[in-house]
Amino acid sequence: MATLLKFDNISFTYDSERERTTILSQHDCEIKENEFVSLVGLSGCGKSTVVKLMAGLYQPTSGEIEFNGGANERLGHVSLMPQQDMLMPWRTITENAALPLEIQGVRIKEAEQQVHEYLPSFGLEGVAQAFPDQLSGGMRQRVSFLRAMLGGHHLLLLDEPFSALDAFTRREMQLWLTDTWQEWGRSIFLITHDIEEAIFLSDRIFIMEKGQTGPFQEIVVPFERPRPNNLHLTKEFIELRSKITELLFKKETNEK
Amino acid sequence: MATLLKFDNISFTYDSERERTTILSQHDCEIKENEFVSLVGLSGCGKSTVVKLMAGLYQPTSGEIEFNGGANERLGHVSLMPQQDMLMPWRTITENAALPLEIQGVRIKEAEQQVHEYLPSFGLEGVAQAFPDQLSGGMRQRVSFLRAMLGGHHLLLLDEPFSALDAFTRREMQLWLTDTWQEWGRSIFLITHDIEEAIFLSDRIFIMEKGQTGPFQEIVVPFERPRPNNLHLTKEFIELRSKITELLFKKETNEK
Amino acid sequence: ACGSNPSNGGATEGKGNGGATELKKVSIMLDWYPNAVHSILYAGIDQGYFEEKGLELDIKIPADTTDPLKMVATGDVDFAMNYQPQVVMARAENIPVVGVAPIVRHPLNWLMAPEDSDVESPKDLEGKTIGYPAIPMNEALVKTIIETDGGDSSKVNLVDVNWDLMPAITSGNADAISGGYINHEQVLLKKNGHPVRAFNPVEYGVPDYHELMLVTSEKLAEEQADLVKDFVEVMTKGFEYVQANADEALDKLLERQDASFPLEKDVEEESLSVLLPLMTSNGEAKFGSQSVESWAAVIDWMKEQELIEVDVDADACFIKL
Amino acid sequence: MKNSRLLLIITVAFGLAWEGIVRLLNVPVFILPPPSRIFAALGKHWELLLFTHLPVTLWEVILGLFLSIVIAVGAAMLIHFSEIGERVLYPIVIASQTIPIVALSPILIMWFGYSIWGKVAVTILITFFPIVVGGVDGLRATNQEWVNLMKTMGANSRQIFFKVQIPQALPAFFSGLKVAATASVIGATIGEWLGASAGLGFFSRRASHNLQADLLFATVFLLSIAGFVLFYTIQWIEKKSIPWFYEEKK
Amino acid sequence: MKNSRLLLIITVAFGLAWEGIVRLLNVPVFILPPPSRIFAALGKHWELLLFTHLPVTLWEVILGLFLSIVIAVGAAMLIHFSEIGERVLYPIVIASQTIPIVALSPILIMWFGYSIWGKVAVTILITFFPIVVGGVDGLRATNQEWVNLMKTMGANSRQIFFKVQIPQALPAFFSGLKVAATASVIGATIGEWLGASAGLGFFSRRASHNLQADLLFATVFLLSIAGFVLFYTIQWIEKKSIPWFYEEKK
Ligand SMILES: Nc1ncnc2c1ncn2[C@@H]1O[C@H](COP(=O)(O)OP(=O)(O)OP(=O)(O)O)[C@@H](O)[C@H]1O
Ligand SMILES: Nc1ncnc2c1ncn2[C@@H]1O[C@H](COP(=O)(O)OP(=O)(O)OP(=O)(O)O)[C@@H](O)[C@H]1O
Ligand SMILES: [Mg+2]
Ligand SMILES: [Mg+2]
Repeated sequence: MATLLKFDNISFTYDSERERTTILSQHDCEIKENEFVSLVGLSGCGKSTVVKLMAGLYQPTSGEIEFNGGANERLGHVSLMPQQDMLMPWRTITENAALPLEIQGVRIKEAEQQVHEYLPSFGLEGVAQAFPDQLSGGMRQRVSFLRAMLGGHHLLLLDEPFSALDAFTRREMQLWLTDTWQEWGRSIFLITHDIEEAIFLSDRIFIMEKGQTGPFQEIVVPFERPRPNNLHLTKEFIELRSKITELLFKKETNEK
Repeated sequence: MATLLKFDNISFTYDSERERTTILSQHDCEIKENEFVSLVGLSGCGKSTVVKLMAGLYQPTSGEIEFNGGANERLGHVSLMPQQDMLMPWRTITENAALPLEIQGVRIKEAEQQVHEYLPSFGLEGVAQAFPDQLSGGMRQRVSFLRAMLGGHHLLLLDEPFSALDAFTRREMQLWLTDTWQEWGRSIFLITHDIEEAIFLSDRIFIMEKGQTGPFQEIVVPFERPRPNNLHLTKEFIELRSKITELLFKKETNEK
Repeated sequence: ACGSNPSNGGATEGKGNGGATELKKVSIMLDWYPNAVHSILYAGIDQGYFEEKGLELDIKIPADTTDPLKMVATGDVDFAMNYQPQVVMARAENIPVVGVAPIVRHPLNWLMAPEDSDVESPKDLEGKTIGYPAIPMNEALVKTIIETDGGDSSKVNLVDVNWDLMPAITSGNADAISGGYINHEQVLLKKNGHPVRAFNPVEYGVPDYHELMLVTSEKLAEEQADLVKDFVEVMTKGFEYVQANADEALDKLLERQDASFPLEKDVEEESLSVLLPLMTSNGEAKFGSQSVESWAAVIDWMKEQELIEVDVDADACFIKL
Repeated sequence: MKNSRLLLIITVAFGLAWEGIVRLLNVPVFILPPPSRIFAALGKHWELLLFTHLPVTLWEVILGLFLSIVIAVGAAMLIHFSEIGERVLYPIVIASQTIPIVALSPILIMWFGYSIWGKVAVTILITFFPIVVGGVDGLRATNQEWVNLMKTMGANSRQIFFKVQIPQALPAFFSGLKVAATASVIGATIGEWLGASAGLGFFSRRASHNLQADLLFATVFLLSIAGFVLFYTIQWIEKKSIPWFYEEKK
Repeated sequence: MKNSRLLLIITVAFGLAWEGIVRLLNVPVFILPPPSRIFAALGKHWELLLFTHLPVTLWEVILGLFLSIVIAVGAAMLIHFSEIGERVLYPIVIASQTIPIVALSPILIMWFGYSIWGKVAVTILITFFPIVVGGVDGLRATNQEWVNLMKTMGANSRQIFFKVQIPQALPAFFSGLKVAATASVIGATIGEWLGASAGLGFFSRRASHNLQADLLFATVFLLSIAGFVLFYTIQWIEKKSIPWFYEEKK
């Protein structure tokens, strides 16, 4: 598969008055076309920063980011679902979700039509005309997720899309995402703190550490697709989960 | 143990222009002193609404809430950690966390001193003087958690306190919470979508359904404390988890 | 500069009963809103004197009393009504205006003090407060009057009260006012139960200046001498009409004004009766005539009072008709 | 319902207190007339005031306020979006607010003559500054996170402006607009001093000069009514346009 | 650094353009004097202007603005927190903005005489409204979720006010304050017309009556400088007090 996005010797440092926080140095990674990659790492290690770099919102302190074979413009070509839901309080749920379509020039009526088709799968049919502050935390997150999905770009960056969902709803959303991903043929880069979710969904898993130097530690997920519902009960799955957990935790322990 | 909080035949309905959403009807429940109770339920079923009722922010449409043996005033006597972190952008991390102490009249210097003592356990020592928008999602959540803990009231309401945390950090916070709870002797009411977390931490688990009528389905957790770290590998644990998962999922399936 | 601006309607006056001949528009900016003194202009319109000369008068109101001279100098209006010393002041500032004809030949701006106060004579104002509208001319008036009366003007406290001459004296915040007119403020104060004693500046060393005169620009005076002449003639006829038919002329003015602002008849009547005798000089000089001596006296006095710093040529200040 | 009754009661009480105090303290009528005198004057001249002068002033107010909004919004955008706007236009705008109208009157007359435009110009001069400040501060309030989100969606500046910046700028804009609307009344009034032959400003100035305080206050009464209507109209529009800002959470 | 140079360059360019246009179009000096004349006048009378009149006006401005803030903040709180305040006080406040100062001046003179308080009163009258509107709208902007959080912590209204409402009201308050600060200069100027014997307002009227447009504009120049300094001082304080509102996210 061809490379869709490539970090080439990237460094990134936050430079606030308070202090300098280095998130990445001399870092390489790549996402291929049609690939599903997850990123796990401890809270505060810099995962959200990585997706913002990927989305084109931040510029690396040094290094090159290649996208889509040299077409380096990423703003407008990569969909981002941010960690905070970022719904606009002056727009109804439908209007919030329809935003990327509106921006692409789809006529409002048609855009809202499209949104309405998806609302039932997201458990949001009753609240199409509600405003964000009338929704529960998990519902808001699903609206934000739908909005990102409707962006319709080749690369989809999801920053903890299901963190506010219960196991049941989360499962439904995961299945919907897998189906849609296979159907639409996009690349997905998912940040999650749920290792099972990462294994269940991804082709590859990146493990990030605080002050990441050099490339991510990488795990290739060996399970065939479609993956059965009871995959997490298999020995291979449990072993893989332990391995990743260990990698994550050991890093932390080593650091200390 | 004596009863700390009691819902007596409570109903609650949101009455917006758009529509009426009934969250509770003819509902009873109680939390005892020194007890750790968890509430699980599908996204959007009304968990956050329940804690807002408990906190005294909403008034039930009908029914009585008794608190602390008849002293029904709950505002100011119950600590709430809301689902959204609700940090104030004009306050530093220290100032945000010190807010409940400030309100109780503790002198600012002393309050900040107290906060600084806790920051290391929360992995926040480096950002004491940072502002909330310079923090990662999980760090913000931990600040919010610390703020609620410092409220120091007999009942602590935690609305998905660890949803943005990775497994490792989450584990650390859970352990810290258990220790603190046993040391301080408060009652804790925890909303979570992580069933393992609920089992690991709670004395009892409430299962809520959408449009809850009558009392919650209730599970008493049979494990002794202190609970070992590898509890989740025991057969009893796995069985209990399956049972709760089933209860949660079957409800959903029945409804459909 | 081109003649008059297109008017905003209301102020354009003309009999216009089917006159086929094109009337030439001519504009004038009054010193203030229409009142008794302007009845001579309205008489000119109502009696058709302007029309006889082929003129149509466009009357404009100033935003500030200094605007008329500026606007006439720029050519935005043809004529203005203003004060003789102000013309001198303007010329000292190189504003090319000239006096055409006096309308009120003597000062109206008298020093006033409440009748029931102990100010019997201007020198009694020593150590007291005088309100005035921040016009340096008034400072000079006060100074001359008090010093001529044997007082020490440096012991007088002058306060700029701009809009509020009358409240200054009725509220007791000022012991006297300078800048009030005997045909307006004095009349109104009396009517409202605060009669004042007024001191004529001419009796206290101030030259007998023309309070109100017709002014135009040097340019217009030079290029349209006929128009100027015609205008003065019409005004003279208007004056004569008003002199002979004071009641009627006043009624006409009030009637006109009723459409926009109801003037009080008794006030304007009294005002006119104060004005009329001052518009001629005891018969010795006819309406509208002026002399170089008058200008020279005013200029000398102003120079002495440091109202102007440069020499002003008295001969150039006015036009001889 | 209850509120409007309360308002009525208090207005009446206020009027009675005024009447009483003025009469008791013997405040001269030509300084502060009692309400009874004001209403008598209003009764006597209502036709003139309502049908001749009020429409003139109202028209100046409406035209002035409308143009003021257009100009102010343009200026606010220039100031917010361009360095030059902020460095050059803003100081000029500020300076314009420190010039007494008297100093400008000859210039305005030269430019606009005695047409309505001179009065409109003064109204604009007096009202546009609060809108500019409201607009600039409103635009400044933009939450950068939303702008970033819009950018990832490929939004151009126009879309970001209309879909994110405008909604967030509206509260501050409306604050400025309410101040401007109220000031527009006095703006037109002052504008009429430039030389008018009708309008409430013209009328009030003459009444004041002629010491007819009852007529003066009758005019002020009408001006106040106009000010109320404008203010509360804008506030109503505000509540309708930014409900999310007003909505009280339960 | 670069910016202030730009500003300087543009100011000079602006001055030159003005000078050029006035000279080219032969605009009469007594209508709009060119900068060279204005500065000449300033140079000639600077001692009088700077040491006699400027301090008088500045003192009125500062006193007026200070009291205005105090009164306006009080009024905004009353209006926001009490029904009566909103229903009764707000209309009165609005009405006060529609009254031409001419109508009030006799009353002010009656109360304050020719002391500084009359001028301060006019300054307050002209400046307090934008602050009130900014304050009221700012308080209205309170996010109820934070208030709720504070309540669960047992905060009393005073604590909620100071720790949540004030910080959120500050942006709107400062917008109003910036408008007020700029207006305060003209407020004091107008105030001096009530009765003064010193001050830039007094001086500007004299210059105007003496047909000395250059001196008049020299005064206006000083007034503008005062206006700038006030505006940018407030803006600076604003940036210092609400950095979270201005902080550009990276
Ligand atoms: N705007 C900013 N300015 C300065 N430092 C920042 C900023 N944003 C993030 N940081 C710092 O960068 C680090 C990584 O933040 P980031 O949000 O990328 O973490 P994360 O991996 O997404 O964490 P989480 O899982 O908790 O969301 C943190 O230490 C944080 O304090
Ligand atoms: N302010 C409100 N006005 C109207 N309806 C509301 C309001 N807040 C919540 N609701 C509705 O009440 C229901 C329950 O909301 P709540 O936030 O209590 O759910 P929750 O169980 O906390 O969900 P989650 O796990 O997603 O946070 C939802 O259907 C939501 O749409
Ligand atoms: Mg993150
Ligand atoms: Mg919730």
